Amino acid sequence: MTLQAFLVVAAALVSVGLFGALTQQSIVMVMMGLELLLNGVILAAAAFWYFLAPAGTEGQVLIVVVVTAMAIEMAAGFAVTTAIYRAKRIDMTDDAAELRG
Amino acid sequence: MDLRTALLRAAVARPHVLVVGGVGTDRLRARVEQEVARRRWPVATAPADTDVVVVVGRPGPELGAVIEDVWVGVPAPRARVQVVDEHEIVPGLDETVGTLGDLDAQRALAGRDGSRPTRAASPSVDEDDEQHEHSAHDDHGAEHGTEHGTEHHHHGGGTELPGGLAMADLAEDRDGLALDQLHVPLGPVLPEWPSGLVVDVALQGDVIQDARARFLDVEAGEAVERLPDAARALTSVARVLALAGWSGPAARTRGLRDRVLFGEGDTAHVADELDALRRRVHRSRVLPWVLGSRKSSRGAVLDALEEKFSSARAALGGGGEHRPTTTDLPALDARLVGAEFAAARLIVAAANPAPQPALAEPTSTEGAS
Amino acid sequence: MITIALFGALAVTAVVAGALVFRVDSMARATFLLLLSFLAVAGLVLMTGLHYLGLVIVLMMIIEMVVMAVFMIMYMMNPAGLMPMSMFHNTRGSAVVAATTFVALAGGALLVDWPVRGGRPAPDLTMALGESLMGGQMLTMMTLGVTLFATIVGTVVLATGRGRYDRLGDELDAPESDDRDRGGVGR
Amino acid sequence: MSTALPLGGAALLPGLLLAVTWAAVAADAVAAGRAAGRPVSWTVALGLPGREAVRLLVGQRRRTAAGDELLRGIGGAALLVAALMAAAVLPLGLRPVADLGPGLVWFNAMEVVAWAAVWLVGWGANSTVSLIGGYRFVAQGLAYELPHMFALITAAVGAQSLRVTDVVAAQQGLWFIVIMPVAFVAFLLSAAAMAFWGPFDAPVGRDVAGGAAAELSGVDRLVFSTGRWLLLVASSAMAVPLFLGGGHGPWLPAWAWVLVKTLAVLGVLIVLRHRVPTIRMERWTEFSWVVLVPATIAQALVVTLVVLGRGGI
Repeated sequence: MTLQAFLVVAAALVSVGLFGALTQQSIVMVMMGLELLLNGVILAAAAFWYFLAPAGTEGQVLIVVVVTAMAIEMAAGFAVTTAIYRAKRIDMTDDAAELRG
Repeated sequence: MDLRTALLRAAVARPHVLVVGGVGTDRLRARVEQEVARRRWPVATAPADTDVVVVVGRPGPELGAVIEDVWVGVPAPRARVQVVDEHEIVPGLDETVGTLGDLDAQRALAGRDGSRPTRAASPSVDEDDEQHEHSAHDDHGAEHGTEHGTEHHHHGGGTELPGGLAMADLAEDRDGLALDQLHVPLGPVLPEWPSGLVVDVALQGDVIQDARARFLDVEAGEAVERLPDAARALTSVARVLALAGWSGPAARTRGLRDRVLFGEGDTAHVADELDALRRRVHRSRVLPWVLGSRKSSRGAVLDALEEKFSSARAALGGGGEHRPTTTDLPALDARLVGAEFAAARLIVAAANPAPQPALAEPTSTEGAS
Repeated sequence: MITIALFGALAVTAVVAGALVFRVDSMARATFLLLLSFLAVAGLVLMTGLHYLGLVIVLMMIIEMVVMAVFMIMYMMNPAGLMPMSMFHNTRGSAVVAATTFVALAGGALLVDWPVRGGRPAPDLTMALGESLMGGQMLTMMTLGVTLFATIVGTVVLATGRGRYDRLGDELDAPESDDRDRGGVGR
Repeated sequence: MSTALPLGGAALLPGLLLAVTWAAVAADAVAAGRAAGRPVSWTVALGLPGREAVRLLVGQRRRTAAGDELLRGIGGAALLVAALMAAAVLPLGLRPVADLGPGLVWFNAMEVVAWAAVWLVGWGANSTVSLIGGYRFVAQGLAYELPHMFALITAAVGAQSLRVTDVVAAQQGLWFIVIMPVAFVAFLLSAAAMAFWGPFDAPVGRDVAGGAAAELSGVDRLVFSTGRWLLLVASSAMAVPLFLGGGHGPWLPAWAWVLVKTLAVLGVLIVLRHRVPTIRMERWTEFSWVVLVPATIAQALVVTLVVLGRGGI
């Protein structure tokens, strides 16, 4: 177990999540990609805490923040999806193109 | 006796029983249920939970098809018996124990793999979907249908899946979201369900969006034997209580029903017990909470329960003017639309629809099919 | 040795399950593969000694993914995965972006000369986290709390089609709400 | 630091849980017979769990058309495994199999597995009624989880520790049920709800023909219902270390007190089931959010003030 090993795994999770978030058409699937991305961030935070600064609590606090962010992201995402779907019966990102402004 | 046989015998000594009967078999069915309860055999909740299928009476072609369908879904070891007369009940049930414990007979009976051709515990009877096309859905399909070269969102109306299953349609739900809608028949093989009734429903989640009730194997206006009023009312009460998850009082009600129906025990005693049961239902605080408050307009099921108690009491006393209303199937349909699944089950049990009584003048409100 | 094997197994599970999320046809399977990826990461977090946080991740992610499954199936075209499907767009560009990101991040992780480990973990990590959140990091905690509350209110407003004025009338004085199924307490 | 049982305890735990489960199934059969007015004798009832288990073991396994067998299998197994793992932090006597630091969080995390498990079983069968059952459990979970968490938190606050043995140790003088009755009631209700038991059995209700379990037969059904029973036993056994003083008590050894108290809690839940009709989701959800959540928060606040007043932390 080394910091490098943890970080490579975290990097893999972030890239897979990014790939998913960029390619998926469905809003719900995009959110899954984002969740996976944040999953990598959690792992990296735990690794940084453990291997670099175990005396402090910043790494732990960061994990708490990220986990909360995931919950918020999901709740907000589904609320927006529901609102768009109610208004337009759309759940695909390409269809919601006017949101580009 | 080798070990496998011994194990099998031990396993099937207390089989779970599924009683299936068509319209007009209620009296015989009550006898079967009474005998099953006397043996302390549990009543199965679904075909998958069943060991013994008891067919009551002579099912017509439609119900016969359903029973075959159910039978495919019953896991081995299993047995099936048909009862057309009260005297056949005891030997029939005894015989099933023998069949269940007979290794060779079970090998012969076992289906190839036990897979079922249809979905749902309530077997599909026939699929007639022509009514259920949704214009909203069609518009949607025209707008977005093929933009991405993928089958966009919601499945063309008649899309068939591998396995011959019908896919869900799209329709507005009660919160204004367009969501999947399933067309499934409810009944006739469901716990606490009126004999021979089928309600074809469109389900969205567990909310019923469209309902069409009909009786299997009944011609319009055909006369059908039905239970005496008191027994009929008590059957309905027992079903409502059982569906409300109050199995103890439900079983007691059923016991009372049997005594009323078969004239066991003296009437005064039965009436006392009925009053005690009624008081108990009255005293419960949770039941009105579950079924809907007494004052509220949504307390229809509770009111129906109250009315059934009254009519049973009146019929017992002998002097009741309580002419039970014949259930109007279209009215039942209307009440089911918009109801959540649990509520719908209670509504059906409280309405307890049956075809016209044999003595009534024939009208044509029967079976929509 | 066992530690390394465990690490390897969890790491591979996390990444492979994460990648499979976008390859399977069934929404239910996709959601629960994502959950598997989270659980593997939770296992890795547990390996670093953060027992409380690891378990909190398990707890939260199971709840979150079950709720997610409900929404997935509500909104997706192919919930049960009974028909093969493909729902990608812009695959090539995304692959390039993702690969570049991976190379940059992993390369950075391997090339950077990380500082040496400073200090030792507190004897009771949970207590340390709690004291930090209720002490020095109080502002973080309060911000999170307010944000969560705002999210609850905001999401309900966004998602619901009927507000209380629809249910209880303009003066909110209807004796009975206009709901088909009433709740267990109010009108 | 380590107050865990030796490894033998881990082997003992499933056996102990199954024995208690056996007794509970028998007691339930007796109670059901009494409620229905058709008494079942204890001798018959004690044979019932074995009989049913054998019946399901020899029974054929069925598949439904186009079901997701993999997910269904995972769901059933997860329920069983989660119940056993949740029980690992239960002190048998005064020492649990695994004395984890955040033991309460562990227990809660394992219980939440039931959400996924029941939903998966309901989904995997590809049947309308069983899917309705699965969704009902999710709705129920969303309703019971927060009061449940607050009840756990209240006990943890009272003991100033998430470790279950610390919670037991803190009750040497006074049982927590005395200073946190609301939390105890909330815990008991949520314990019943998470095992979809008693008035909360809508996910496997009769109206949906057995709900999530409607399409299960043979071994599948055995695994599912054993998992459900173990979950019920584990969560009612957890009420003992959290609120009822764990192994503390006069005359009897600690393990005997734990057993007696666990059986008493189970008895209460069994009686509750046969006295009260099933509470429907829409009723319970609103009650839970509008009444139970504020009540348990207030309870946690009161306990916190008491702890602070005594000079804790």
